[in-house]
Amino acid sequence: MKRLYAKTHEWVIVEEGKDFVVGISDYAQIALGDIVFVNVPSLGDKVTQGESFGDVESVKAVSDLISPVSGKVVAVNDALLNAPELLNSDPLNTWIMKVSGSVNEAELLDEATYLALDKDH
Amino acid sequence: MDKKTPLYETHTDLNATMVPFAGYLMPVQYPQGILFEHRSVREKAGLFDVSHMGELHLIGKDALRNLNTLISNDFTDLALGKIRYGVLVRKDGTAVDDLLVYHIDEDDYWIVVNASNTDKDFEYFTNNLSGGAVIHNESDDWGQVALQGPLSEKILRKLTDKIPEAYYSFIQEVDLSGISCLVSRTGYTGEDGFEIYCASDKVTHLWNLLLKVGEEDGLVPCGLGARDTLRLEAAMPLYGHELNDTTTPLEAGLKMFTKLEKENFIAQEALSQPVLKRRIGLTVIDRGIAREHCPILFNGEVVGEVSSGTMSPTLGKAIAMGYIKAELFNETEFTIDVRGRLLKAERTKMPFYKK
Amino acid sequence: MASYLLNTNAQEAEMLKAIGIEKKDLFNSIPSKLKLKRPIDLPQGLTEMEVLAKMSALAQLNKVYSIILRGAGSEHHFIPSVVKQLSSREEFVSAYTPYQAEFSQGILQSIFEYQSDICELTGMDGANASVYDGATAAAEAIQMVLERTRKEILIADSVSPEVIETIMTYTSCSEASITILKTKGGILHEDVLKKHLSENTAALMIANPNYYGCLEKVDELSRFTHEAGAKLIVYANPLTLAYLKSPRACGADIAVGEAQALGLSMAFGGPYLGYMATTNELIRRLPGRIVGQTLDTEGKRAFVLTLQAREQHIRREKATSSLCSNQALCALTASVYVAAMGPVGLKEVAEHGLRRAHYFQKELEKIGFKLKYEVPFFNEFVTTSPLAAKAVERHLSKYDILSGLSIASHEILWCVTETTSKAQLDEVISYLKEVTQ
Amino acid sequence: MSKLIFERSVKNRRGITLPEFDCPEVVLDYETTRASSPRLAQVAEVDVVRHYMELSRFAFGVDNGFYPLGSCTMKYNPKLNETTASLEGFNSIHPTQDPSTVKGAMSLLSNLGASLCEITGMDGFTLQPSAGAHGEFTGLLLIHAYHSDRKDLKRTKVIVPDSAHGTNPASANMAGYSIINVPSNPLGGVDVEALKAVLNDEVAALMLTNPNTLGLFDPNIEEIAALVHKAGGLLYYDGANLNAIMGEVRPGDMGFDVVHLNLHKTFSTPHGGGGPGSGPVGVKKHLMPYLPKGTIIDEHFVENTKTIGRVRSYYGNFLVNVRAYTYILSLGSNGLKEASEMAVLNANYMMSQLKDQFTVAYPGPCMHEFVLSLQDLKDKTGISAKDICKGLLDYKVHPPTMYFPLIVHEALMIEPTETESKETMDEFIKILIDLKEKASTDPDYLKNAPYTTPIKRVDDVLAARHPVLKYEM
Repeated sequence: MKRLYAKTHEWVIVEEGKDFVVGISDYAQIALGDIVFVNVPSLGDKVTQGESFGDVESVKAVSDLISPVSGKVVAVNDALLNAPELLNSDPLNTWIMKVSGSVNEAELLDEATYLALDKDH
Repeated sequence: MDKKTPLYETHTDLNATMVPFAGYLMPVQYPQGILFEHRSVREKAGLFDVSHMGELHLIGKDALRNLNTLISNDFTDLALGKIRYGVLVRKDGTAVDDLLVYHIDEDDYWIVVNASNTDKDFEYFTNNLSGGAVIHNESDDWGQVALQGPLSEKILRKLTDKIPEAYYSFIQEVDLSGISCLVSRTGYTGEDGFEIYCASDKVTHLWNLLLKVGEEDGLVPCGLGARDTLRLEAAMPLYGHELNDTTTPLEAGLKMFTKLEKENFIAQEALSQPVLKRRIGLTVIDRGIAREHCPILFNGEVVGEVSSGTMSPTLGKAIAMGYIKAELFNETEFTIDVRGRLLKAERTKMPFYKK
Repeated sequence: MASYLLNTNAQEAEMLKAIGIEKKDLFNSIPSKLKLKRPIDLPQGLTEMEVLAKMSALAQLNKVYSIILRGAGSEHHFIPSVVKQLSSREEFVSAYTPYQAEFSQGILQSIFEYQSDICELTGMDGANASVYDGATAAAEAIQMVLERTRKEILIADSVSPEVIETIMTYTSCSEASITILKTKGGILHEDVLKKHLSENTAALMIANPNYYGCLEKVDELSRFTHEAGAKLIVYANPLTLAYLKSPRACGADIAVGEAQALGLSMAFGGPYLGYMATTNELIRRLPGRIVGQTLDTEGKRAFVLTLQAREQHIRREKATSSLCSNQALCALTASVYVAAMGPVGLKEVAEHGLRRAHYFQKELEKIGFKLKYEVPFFNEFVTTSPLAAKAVERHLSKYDILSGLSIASHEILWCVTETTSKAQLDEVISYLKEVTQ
Repeated sequence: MSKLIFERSVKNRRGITLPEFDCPEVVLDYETTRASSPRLAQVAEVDVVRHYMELSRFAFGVDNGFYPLGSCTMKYNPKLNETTASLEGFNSIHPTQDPSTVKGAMSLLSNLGASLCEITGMDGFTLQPSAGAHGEFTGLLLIHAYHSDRKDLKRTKVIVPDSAHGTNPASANMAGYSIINVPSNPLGGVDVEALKAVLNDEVAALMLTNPNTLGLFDPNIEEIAALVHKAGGLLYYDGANLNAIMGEVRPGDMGFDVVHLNLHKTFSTPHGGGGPGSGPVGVKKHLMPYLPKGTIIDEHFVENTKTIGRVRSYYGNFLVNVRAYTYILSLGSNGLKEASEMAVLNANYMMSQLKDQFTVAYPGPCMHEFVLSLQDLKDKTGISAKDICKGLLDYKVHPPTMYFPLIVHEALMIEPTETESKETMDEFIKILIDLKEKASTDPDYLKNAPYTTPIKRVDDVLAARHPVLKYEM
């Protein structure tokens, strides 16, 4: 199991034989501030790596969520509908969707590289 | 007490001579005189205040049927935007008035009548309309000016392109410098020209506007005097003279405007009878002017009387219209008794003047 | 000339000195080549007396009818004195959009109450603080229902032409495609709807009562629309909703419409009040200002502009609507009206219209104005006319009556409200007899 | 805070009484009618009056005090405007009345349009758009129609400076355009080199506010106009800041093809707590054939076969337009120019008194407004622009616009308008300086401000996370 990051601040857990698990980084939640709403995809939606799969809304901004993987949405985290603040309080343990499909890992960063990048922000 | 048109002050400011006419104080002439005004209309253009005319509005699903019942002409094929002349008649065929009918819209007609008869006409319509039709008197709402003469169109074109092309047609809501007008290609002078209607409170503005844009073309204000000589040359009947409560349209020679074949015509029977008198035109040969009520003699016997007469400015002769016994309609030589003087007069084909 | 300036010449001089500039140099940053080198070609200013005289003269050039039998999107209703008095309070009139919540609780609460009124009448979960009018509300609603794979909007042709035209303009440069569905006998039929519904359909929009006053079979249309996975937008006059089943109860996902009937004068078409309300599912797609209830730092109930992240000042080009100014004072007026009328009064206003419209229709029928659509209607209805509709209009005008709207050469769309009594309707009938019998 | 009107409700209490029913009952299908009455407030007229009087005490308008809200032009709203807008001849006319029966309204709207043409140097106006953003959308549709009509279909982009009002890009998006943001130069004006770099045959228009959102007149406007026109694009003028330049310079003379105005700013119509406004759109001759259906010019409805269609019902916010026309008649040619002069003088005066105390985003003469940056203050004391604004509330003045334009950090945008006196401005200046001192001496005091308002700072996050948008009846 490994956690990879997109430059657009989403993470994905890649584990052999399992669905991809997608969320947003700690940096993203800090930048957004208090998250008030997460617009999640529907079960069965097709997502494409590098394209928007939903958005996340804070008091002061709405940001697109960019999918780090391609495939079909097999699960969404319904808890976020009523408790979007979970993304603020525990971003790395709060997943948004699970996807069955493929990933082009060359487009993503490993944790160390991403966190190093984070420092430059 | 005589009424005033909205233009009364304007006329007095122009130093017009004001006289009572049809219940209104109207300008008979402006300082340059009737002859000047008359010639201006024949050669260039003249402007008349005719705000005193009556405007009636006939509406109803049976409006057309009522028109055909009460008015001598047949309006069945009167298209929208067109105008038709007719005589409002009683059952016995006598004329209540002569008038113009405007086809404003479906089931909706506008009738322009003589000032002196407005109330009489309104009452006559009200009492005689049948089925779904009603008449509204809009006379106080409207002002009217008549722009007459060969240069009329040129003058009007300076203000609008919406000019009714055909004689006896009209266009509604023509904007003349912000004044909404109904422009009608009609007149009472025997010349091309327009009668322009607008809200009565706008007519002063309209009058001044037209005089201003027409000035360079020789447009001048004209009074009732010139209006009378002009219409006489054109042999147009004037109610109270050629027409009255005892005259029928056929006697007045208005056969063209009297359709007996139509259904439900109130005077169909009366007007099918032979007529007893006829209107004729006369040119006075001896020096002198025949006036209204002068007896007309044939072979020394009084056979009728003059209804209107004047010295024709255009022809330079005294002309007259009058009624004679019908059986003398084909005679050519008559005598007119002008306050004891017997003047020779010659039967003349009407109109006396044609443009 | 009127002037609303305060500074005296002496103060002006002091200020210029403080700045260190001469008055003529105030506009030096404008290239002199561009400057207007003559006075604006308008008349000199007038005094208050002169302006009032001029404006009164203009107002008098407009004909005010004593009986108004025309609606078609703008209705004549009685407006209680209390409505005008309260809605012209300067604190409301001269305030800006309530960005500073602590300073604007009065405005915010009035909008919250308005939203609550609209939600109660429409049965919805949330409403916005208003948009320009019913037509723009309908056009904005289209944006709310577009999905990636669903871009087609079906609209019944019984929706007001002004509304449809506005939608066409709004969507002319967007990805939505509009299909107008033909109605039969005054209402939309399910077979027509079914023929057009597809997996690309985003929504069906109907009006109820519709432009012709007819009541659509909303429940049925709703069922088929939802079965196809599309949304239902219902355009409704909120006044009728005091009597009729709410759009939500009929299955609508979005209710929009013109709320002018709630205490606003006809005013030659504006300002009016477009309302928009929807279910929780779509609430975050609702455009424009929205007031929400929250708490202040001491735990007291407070109201605040919320869900602003969707709005243009934050999302800029990603916003789906650029709504900024709305019709807040009109919304306040409507909520004063609703409060003054109360649920019973509101229902009575609606019922007066309903009863009198039906009475009038029956009387009209007797003199040859035949009901065009044989379906239930509310306070508006279409009749044929035995004479040209325009001629009817000109005739009634003579008696100071504004006739129904002529929607075809021999068709009239009538509207009856609580402002016209039975006795007055009888009078109208007697005038109509003049031109029909 | 006040009770909600619903909390004042007492079962079976009634307000307005209506006449008895005089026509027979009508029974509609059970399926179509309400099962029960709506659960609205049941209150008496007195309840309604007291309720709204209380709400009015918790509202603050320009009639209550100083309102230097930048970019919003909160000038005094003359009472005469309210009198004329309440004339029966304007209120009781139906929008579909025959034009011959509403000549006063037709004439008023035509004259207003003509006056706006003269003030802005444009050729024709539509008064249909009901707000600034509505005007922008209309203007962009006009631009779209113009290019389409010329079969110039490649133009899919609109250039918007990063200092622009948010409505600009949002309206352009609604009109189907993609947006190119161009950076501002240090003066908040258009960076001409950056503009050149993005101009090409795909650009439909450039949207500009001039004076810009920093309150500065863009001296390069002629060059900018020439560049955009040369590239085949059109120039759109956001008239939010017209109050600075009436009688001095006209958008039409600067080269703009389309303008929108905000009558609720420059022409003194009240804001009403958010509306109704009026956002008329003026165009040069070449765009007139596309003006919306429902536009009235020279007392007639324009009949354009190439019209973009209508952008709302009827002819716009008529009564707002009545107010604006009243204002134009009152001030006249000279008064409008004097208003702009005083607006600019007042702004420069305030800036001159504040520039040593705060960082001015751009020092030097401004137009009708100017922007302060409180970044330094925040760095030193932790007190933000928002804290200062909340502190102002306790002095019963409305705070300036904060956090706009986006290109200035911790921005406070101040627009005094012409209808304020030197005394009022001096007082405000003193308060602002006092608050600045307080930021150093007692920052916690400011962080908890305001103190005298009916409520304290509100929880925005709670409101947005769990929206409560209506009273639970």
